[in-house]
Amino acid sequence: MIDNKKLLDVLNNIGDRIIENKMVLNDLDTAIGDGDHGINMSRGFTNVKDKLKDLEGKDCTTILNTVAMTLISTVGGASGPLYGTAFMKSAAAVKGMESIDSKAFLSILKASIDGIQMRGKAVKGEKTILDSLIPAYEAYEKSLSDEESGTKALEQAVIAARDGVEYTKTIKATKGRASYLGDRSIGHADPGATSTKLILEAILEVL
Amino acid sequence: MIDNKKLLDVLNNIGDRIIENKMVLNDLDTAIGDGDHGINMSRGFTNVKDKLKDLEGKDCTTILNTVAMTLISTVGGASGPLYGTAFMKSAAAVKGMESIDSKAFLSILKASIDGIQMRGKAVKGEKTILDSLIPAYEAYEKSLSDEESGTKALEQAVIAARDGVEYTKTIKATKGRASYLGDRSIGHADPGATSTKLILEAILEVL
Amino acid sequence: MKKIINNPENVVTEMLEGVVEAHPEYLKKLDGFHVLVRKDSPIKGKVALVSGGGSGHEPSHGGYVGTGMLNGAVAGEVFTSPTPDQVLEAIKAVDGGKGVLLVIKNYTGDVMNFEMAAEMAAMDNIKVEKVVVNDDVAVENSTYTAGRRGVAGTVFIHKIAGAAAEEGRDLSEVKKVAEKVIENVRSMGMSLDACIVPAAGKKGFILEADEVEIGLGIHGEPGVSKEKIKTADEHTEELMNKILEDIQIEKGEEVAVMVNGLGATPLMELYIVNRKVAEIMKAKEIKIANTFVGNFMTSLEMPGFSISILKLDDELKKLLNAKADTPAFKQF
Amino acid sequence: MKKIINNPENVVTEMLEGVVEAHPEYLKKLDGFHVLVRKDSPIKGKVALVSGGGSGHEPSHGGYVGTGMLNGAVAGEVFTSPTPDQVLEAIKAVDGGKGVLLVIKNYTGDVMNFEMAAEMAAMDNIKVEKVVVNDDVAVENSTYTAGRRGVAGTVFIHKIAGAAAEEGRDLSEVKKVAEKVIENVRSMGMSLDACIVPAAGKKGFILEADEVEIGLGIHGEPGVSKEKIKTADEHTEELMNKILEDIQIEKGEEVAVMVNGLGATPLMELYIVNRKVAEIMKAKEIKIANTFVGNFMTSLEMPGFSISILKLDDELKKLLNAKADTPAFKQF
Ligand SMILES: Nc1ncnc2c1ncn2[C@@H]1O[C@H](COP(=O)(O)OP(=O)(O)O)[C@@H](O)[C@H]1O
Ligand SMILES: Nc1ncnc2c1ncn2[C@@H]1O[C@H](COP(=O)(O)OP(=O)(O)O)[C@@H](O)[C@H]1O
Ligand SMILES: [Mg+2]
Ligand SMILES: [Mg+2]
Ligand SMILES: [Mg+2]
Ligand SMILES: [Mg+2]
Repeated sequence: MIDNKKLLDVLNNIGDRIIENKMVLNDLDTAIGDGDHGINMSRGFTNVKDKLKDLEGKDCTTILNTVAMTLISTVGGASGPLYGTAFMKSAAAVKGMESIDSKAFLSILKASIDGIQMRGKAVKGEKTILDSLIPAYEAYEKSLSDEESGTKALEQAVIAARDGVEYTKTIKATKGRASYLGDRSIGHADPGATSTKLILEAILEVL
Repeated sequence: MIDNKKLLDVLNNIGDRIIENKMVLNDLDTAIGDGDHGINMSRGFTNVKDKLKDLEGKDCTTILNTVAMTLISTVGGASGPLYGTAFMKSAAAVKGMESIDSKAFLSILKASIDGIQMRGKAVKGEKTILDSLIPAYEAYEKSLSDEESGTKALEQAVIAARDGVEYTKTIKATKGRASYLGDRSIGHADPGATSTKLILEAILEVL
Repeated sequence: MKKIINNPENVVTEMLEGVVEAHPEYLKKLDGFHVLVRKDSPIKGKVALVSGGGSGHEPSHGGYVGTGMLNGAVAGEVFTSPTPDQVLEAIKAVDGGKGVLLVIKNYTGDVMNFEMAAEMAAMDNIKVEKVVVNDDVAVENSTYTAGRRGVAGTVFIHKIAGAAAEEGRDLSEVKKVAEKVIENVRSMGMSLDACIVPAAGKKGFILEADEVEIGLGIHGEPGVSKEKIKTADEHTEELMNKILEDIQIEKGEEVAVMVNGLGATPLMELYIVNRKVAEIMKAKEIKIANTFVGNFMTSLEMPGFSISILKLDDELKKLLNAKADTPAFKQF
Repeated sequence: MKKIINNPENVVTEMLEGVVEAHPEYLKKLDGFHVLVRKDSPIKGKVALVSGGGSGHEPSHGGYVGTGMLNGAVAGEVFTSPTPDQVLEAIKAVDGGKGVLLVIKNYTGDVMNFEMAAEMAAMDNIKVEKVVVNDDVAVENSTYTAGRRGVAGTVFIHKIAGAAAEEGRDLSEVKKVAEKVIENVRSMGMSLDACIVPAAGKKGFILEADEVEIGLGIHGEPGVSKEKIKTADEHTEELMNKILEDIQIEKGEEVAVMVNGLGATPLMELYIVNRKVAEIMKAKEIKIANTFVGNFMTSLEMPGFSISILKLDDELKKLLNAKADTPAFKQF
């Protein structure tokens, strides 16, 4: 159960993990993109962490909307609109809720996927964010339907996201900048799939 | 005694030595100039060698004038006008002569110095062509006045030119491009003084 | 990393300040935004053009803000698409009531950010249309890629659509002419080495001493293949072949040529390339009506070049030759 | 050495061919010579300007051949002064009866070769005058050097003396105004690395990863000192101090600024430098009337820049702002 106070902790931790992994994400993007995913994401989350300070006591939707707007207005690149839209749809998904339970978290994952697909028009297997996010969602859903706890479900989601990142190494990019490399993109993990995995790991850490 | 036939041999040999030493001269100019003295001189003497083919049977003045014009129109840089003028004045110095004896050669050396000073306004000790040419002239003159042979005199001139090149290592350039380096020019031999030494050595070789 | 900068994080802000100091007669910066607009913005009764993208492509795009080209240019971080709020601000500042055309280079990030801005502007009741430039023939335009990229040919869109807007044409007509340019322009580039994004601090790819990168974009990313270095003529021929395979140009037709430096290429080398381009076109009996040689769309200090060929008709010719007065593109 | 060239021996010839293909509306090449002249040469009844020097400084000097600037440009081998016969040919081709002004950059070789050409032209009864530009404050103007070098400030002489000639002034008047510019312009440059002359195949000097070369000329030769790299602001301040020590400019006076790239410097960095130049001038209450940022006088692919400051009076201002239309310098 994540209340609005805990949500701030979660988001702060996401920010820390992204900022810590700036060079990791950048190096991944250097291999198959233009080497700025780490810079973009850590610029965005540095701004997010700054904004979080003023959000104590606000409701979850307001908090998530603020994160969305901050990412949209500070990340840029492909990842900015994608993560921004994901957070915006997530905010809508928990509208009116006092706190986020595992069912609400499932709808956040679903809303994020929908938002990212609406903007980016990608499907699974194109070497994008979706290749860790969709498996994570599926694992989370399965775990919940197996009546496992929210924490257990998130653990499964993280494992699926990690596998998803591994899977991106084996496929050719057909969306985003890496698609220009053709077969040369094979053998490298996707930066966006990796940042999604980091975000899920960061959530699990705080729960 | 250099007749017009021998003069062609001398000039051909000068050309060969300069072209052979292209990189040597270039490296010297890289250290204290703009790294083109070897390129410039060998471009010039490649053209000179080409022109020499059509000069068989011509008189010494015509030959030397052709060399002068060829150097002026193909070397460029500082060395082109300087060597060009030197050869032009040399041509005038032997005007009407069937062949060049040691006295005529002395006047060639003197005329070269005058021509170079007229154009370049340098004096001895400024780290230029003159720092091997003037000592060479002085040694040649002394040797002749000691009644030594022309060949012996030229040997003395070559030795003096070599010493002159060594001397240029110890002084600061105050003329030409190397002067911009100030004290940083000390420790390096002057490219122009070196090419003059090569020319004198090449003459000696054929005599 | 050796660069003439202060803090890598401030390069874009400081650059824009330097641009405004240099060209106050042409443009101004919107306070608090990385947006340059024509000094006389908004211009009533004229369609406005807005372009932009990551920084590092200078003089693109701020250098083309002025009479007959762009009304606004949005500068993202280095090689990173600008955010929608910045684009929106540019749209709002230049709209003179006849609407705004967004000239977007086809990169996932650029397209998404500009689209979001267009959606926001529509909510503010501003008429916005967009065109997406995809001139790079190095990339296959297939379902297996995000589509062909937009590269140096974009400058022709700025010039020609800008001239159409200057003539007073409507938004839909300006859009139509922009699309015509996009249909008729093809580009391809190559490079001898990578460049260094200040915030990243290292090269985007590594080449051996005898290798070149072929078909690369303008964001410092690697190209479609590595090759051994050849002569300027051979490389030029290779790029020209790719371009001319992709677009049908008949004997007697006219084109405009752009030989574009990527940032660290001596003009001498660009002219050597242009010599070969002219030779190839002469052999094919294609007439070169205009030639542009220089740094128009760069990738920081990348040593390389691209060739763009624009097939002309009477309308495009007239608009290409129209007057333009901007910091980086002037034409009488 | 990685370069986009064919044979290193042909770079100048091939470049000039590429220039002529690109800009036939401005210039033509004299057959058999490395000389570019205005297409409409000779222009009767006007003083003509001829400049030139080694190649590798593009767009100098051929890029400035056109209305309001040069009538002829002579291109030597890379970084090597052109020979007198080439300069003579340029003089003969552009003389329209009112005489020719030679704009020479102060380098021993340039001065000697242009002087010889002037002597030859005088024998042909052509009125020739010459000015020698020496704007580089890095070099001491003492009896211990060949005198200060001519660098990027030369472009201001082309522009202003060119405008004076275009106005129809006499040779002596055009010379006088050129000398006034020379008196009032000062420059200094620095670089992060050396460049490679194609025929030499290696760098002119070697710098450590954290070293820069200060006060260097434009021929790839080393500068007056090596230093540890600092911020753009610090280096700019250093160069500006040297310049402003050398020329007295009072509060309220006006200047033109040129931030010149040496060939491989991203425009981004030049604008960052310009930002600081503007800040320094603002603090001194010196008004910047015109700013030029870009590659005007390069050294092949050298990554560095120079700053030139020209003190203006009413006459110079008017002439600087006069119309110019050349491949590399256009002004309405
Ligand atoms: N259409 C898309 N849908 C989903 N994710 C995408 C799409 N295009 C790109 N991405 C993701 O964006 C990541 C790159 O982000 P980033 O480097 O910040 O932007 P840019 O590519 O503009 O430099 C990729 O690794 C990929 O995961
Ligand atoms: N004023 C001068 N008088 C005599 N010799 C000079 C003078 N200036 C330069 N030199 C000679 O010219 C040489 C350089 O020639 P070169 O490299 O061909 O020309 P540049 O300096 O124009 O590149 C110097 O090493 C020096 O010996
Ligand atoms: Mg990226
Ligand atoms: Mg030299
Ligand atoms: Mg990017
Ligand atoms: Mg030289």
